[in-house]
Amino acid sequence: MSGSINRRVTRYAEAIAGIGDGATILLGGFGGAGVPLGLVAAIAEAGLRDLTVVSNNGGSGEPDLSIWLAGGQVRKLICSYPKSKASSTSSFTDLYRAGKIELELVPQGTLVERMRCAGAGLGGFYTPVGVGTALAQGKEVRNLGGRDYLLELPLHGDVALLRAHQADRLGNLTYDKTARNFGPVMATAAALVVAEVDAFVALGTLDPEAVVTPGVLVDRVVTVGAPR
Amino acid sequence: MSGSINRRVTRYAEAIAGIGDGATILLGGFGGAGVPLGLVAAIAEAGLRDLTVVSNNGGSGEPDLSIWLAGGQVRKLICSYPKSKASSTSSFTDLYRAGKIELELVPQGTLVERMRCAGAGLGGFYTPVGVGTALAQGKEVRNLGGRDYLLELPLHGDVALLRAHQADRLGNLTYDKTARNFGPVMATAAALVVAEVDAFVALGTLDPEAVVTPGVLVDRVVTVGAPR
Amino acid sequence: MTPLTRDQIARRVARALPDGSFVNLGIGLPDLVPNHIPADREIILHSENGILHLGPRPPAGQEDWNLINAGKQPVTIRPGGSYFDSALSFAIMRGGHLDISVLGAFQVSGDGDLANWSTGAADDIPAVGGAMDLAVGAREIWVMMEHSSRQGQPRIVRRCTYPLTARAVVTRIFTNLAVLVRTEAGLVVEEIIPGLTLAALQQQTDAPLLAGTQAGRGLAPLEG
Amino acid sequence: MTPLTRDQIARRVARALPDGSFVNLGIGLPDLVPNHIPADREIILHSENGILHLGPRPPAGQEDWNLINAGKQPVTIRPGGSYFDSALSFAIMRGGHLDISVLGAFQVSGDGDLANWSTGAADDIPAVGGAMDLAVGAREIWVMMEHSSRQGQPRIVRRCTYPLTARAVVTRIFTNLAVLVRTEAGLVVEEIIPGLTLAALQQQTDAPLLAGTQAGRGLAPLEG
Repeated sequence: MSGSINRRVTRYAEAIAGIGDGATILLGGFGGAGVPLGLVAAIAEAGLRDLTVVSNNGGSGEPDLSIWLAGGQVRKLICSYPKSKASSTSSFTDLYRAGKIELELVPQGTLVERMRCAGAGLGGFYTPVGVGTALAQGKEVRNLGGRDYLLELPLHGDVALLRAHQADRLGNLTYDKTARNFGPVMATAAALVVAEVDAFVALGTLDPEAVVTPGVLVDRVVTVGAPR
Repeated sequence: MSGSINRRVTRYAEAIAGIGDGATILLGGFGGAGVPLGLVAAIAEAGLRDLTVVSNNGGSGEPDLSIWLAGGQVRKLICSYPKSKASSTSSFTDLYRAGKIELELVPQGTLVERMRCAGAGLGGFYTPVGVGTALAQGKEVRNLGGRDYLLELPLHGDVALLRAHQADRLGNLTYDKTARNFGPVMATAAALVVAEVDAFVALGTLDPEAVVTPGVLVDRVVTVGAPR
Repeated sequence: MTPLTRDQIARRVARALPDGSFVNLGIGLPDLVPNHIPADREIILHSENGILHLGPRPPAGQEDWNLINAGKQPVTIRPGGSYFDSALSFAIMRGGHLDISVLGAFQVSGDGDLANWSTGAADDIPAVGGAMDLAVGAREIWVMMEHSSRQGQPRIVRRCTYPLTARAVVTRIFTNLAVLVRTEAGLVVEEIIPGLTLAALQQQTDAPLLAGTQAGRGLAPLEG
Repeated sequence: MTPLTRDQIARRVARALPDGSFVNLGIGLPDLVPNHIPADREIILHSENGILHLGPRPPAGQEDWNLINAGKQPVTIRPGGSYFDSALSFAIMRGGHLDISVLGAFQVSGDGDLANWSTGAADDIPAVGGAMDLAVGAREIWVMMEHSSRQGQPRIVRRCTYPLTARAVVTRIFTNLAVLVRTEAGLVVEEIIPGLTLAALQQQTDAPLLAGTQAGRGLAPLEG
């Protein structure tokens, strides 16, 4: 073995290289846990525009998705919970009320399952969630086995930006506590998968039983605090 | 905390109590890895009849599913690979050629995904696997996003019988290497989930990051070598 | 005749949780339940963001912001807890693996319809989070809420006027005035605060009520 | 004019695997590939039963029967390997996350249809395993097989007569006589064993062949 595979990049600029205007970005995290803040900052600095962002939350006023919103970088948000306690003053609220951003509101479990569907090479699935509600509008309702379900379609990203705990050069990832959340599924659902990690470790350090995201799903790894 | 929850049972008879004739049993394992041989023996000894068994393999001549087949306990097998090297002499082959057993042949990835679908409370999913083949017969074909898919429906069990590595009294499970295979998904897809484990450990021993099957999914745990 | 306080409602709910049950507590009023779980009962709490067996908030200064609950507040994990990703977390919720989901609500109908995610106001920022997932799948869906709105409008209604979260899901309602169970026959009042008559309760309730006694069940005093 | 041996076909396939690629090897002929991977190349092998970065069979007596491959044979795991459940394993296969899936076959059509799971014989025990999943999803589907059947029948055909595994999936075929690539225009012969003419190869092939030279590619000698 030559050890020719190396997912590690040393600068944030390298980590986001090739991501263009108009990209669909799957952004990891639930609340403040699992958001790759360094990658978020790099995308803000790169000034990318016209982004479609898939994120469970809509930004909290911290230097998270909020800075893309404030910078006018986001055309459309696909999200389960765009509100935050800072809502009344948040960029999302302003943009939304001004009709300057498109919102696709998706129940959280449907959001993650649509990404899993994409990552698993499936064409769609039927869920009971949302039947008979305003979020069923425009969706196929189908009775299967005596129960009504909505047809939901896969949600692919051009890029996934994730926060993980440890990584090795093959791209294997572990996560830290509830910062795991959307990471493992988003890693399956995007053409380019970039993880920001606490620590880069030597090959063989990670227990094969405890690897959560196998390296086959990961393209680039950057360590928190790497230079721009 | 009183410590009132205890998934552990001390005898195999207790582990399979309440499983009746005609049950649909999800049986873990791929080849010889992950098959709960003690539970298999207990079901054989109990003489249950008319079983529908969901298993990736059809028995190898070892004291696995083969003994249920030989005992005439199985009415129907839902399976991806019923053949084995011992096929020419296996119980399944004899029963199948004699028309004494029903076979539902399912591609392996569809088999596991149908159980996941059941366990996740979904109503069905579209897969590209099997389109245009003999295994698509009788299935709905649907074009979604320019590609053809088959509609596949959830596969529930009355019981799942699994082999795991370690367990605690809440029913949390870890697995050993490739013996993991179908276990984590089968644990989501049955009304009663029973795991046979190498070791029962004190609460707090298992790393919360490394638990593969959370205890909420597990009803009973029996240790390998427990008395009948 | 004293309506229960919010903490007393939480105490009543906590007493109703069976020993050994796996429970998801929604945000809002259900947040108060953990403080009241009897010491001799083992209840395993689940949170949608991927954790089982949550413990209480850690002491100030010991918060770990990678260890939070669905309300984004720091929590702890108890021995025997586990972490998992959002896909498995929602499979646990939607797949019927939790015993009980306890939710706050704006309105509940006599048919068990639930409205708890949107006021429907024009300037409301729509946000559903896991509300619709939580309302579908657990073996029992319990609601805890004030019996009437701040404006004095009944919250237990014939038909929800707020946007629905899910249809025909709620099995039990705990308010500051009563405990109600949904049955085939309709909403049955099982407990009522001492001094309040069923007739007076009905006046504050839009959906028709049956007394526990009518349904062959007792009508017990509600105690917090 | 000497057809390649089975090991030589495996060696040709192994040389074609790009450095750093993630590959699933089917059972049968593809089993031989790992023995021939050049030492300076890092190829990560996946097996459907839930493992990445398989290593070789352990020495006799050191087998761990919980550490097996899709062929149910004992293997080892290399540093940087991982275990996962069948759901994720098949998501990796079906979701397009593997670079290459290398499969044995009974027949391949000029349109890339694959038949490799059943002879269709009446007394055959039907068994599909992961064959249909493996044939769908990887970025490239390669087939390695003898050019003709033991009975001398062409295996590269206009239309498969054996039951199909998947339609229009095969991108490259390695046989004991040639290497073929499926293009928009048809099957292009890229390499042929020295001494065999394209005309002679066509005689042993039911599907029409194009020379690499016709398609603007070179027609190179096939070396094992």
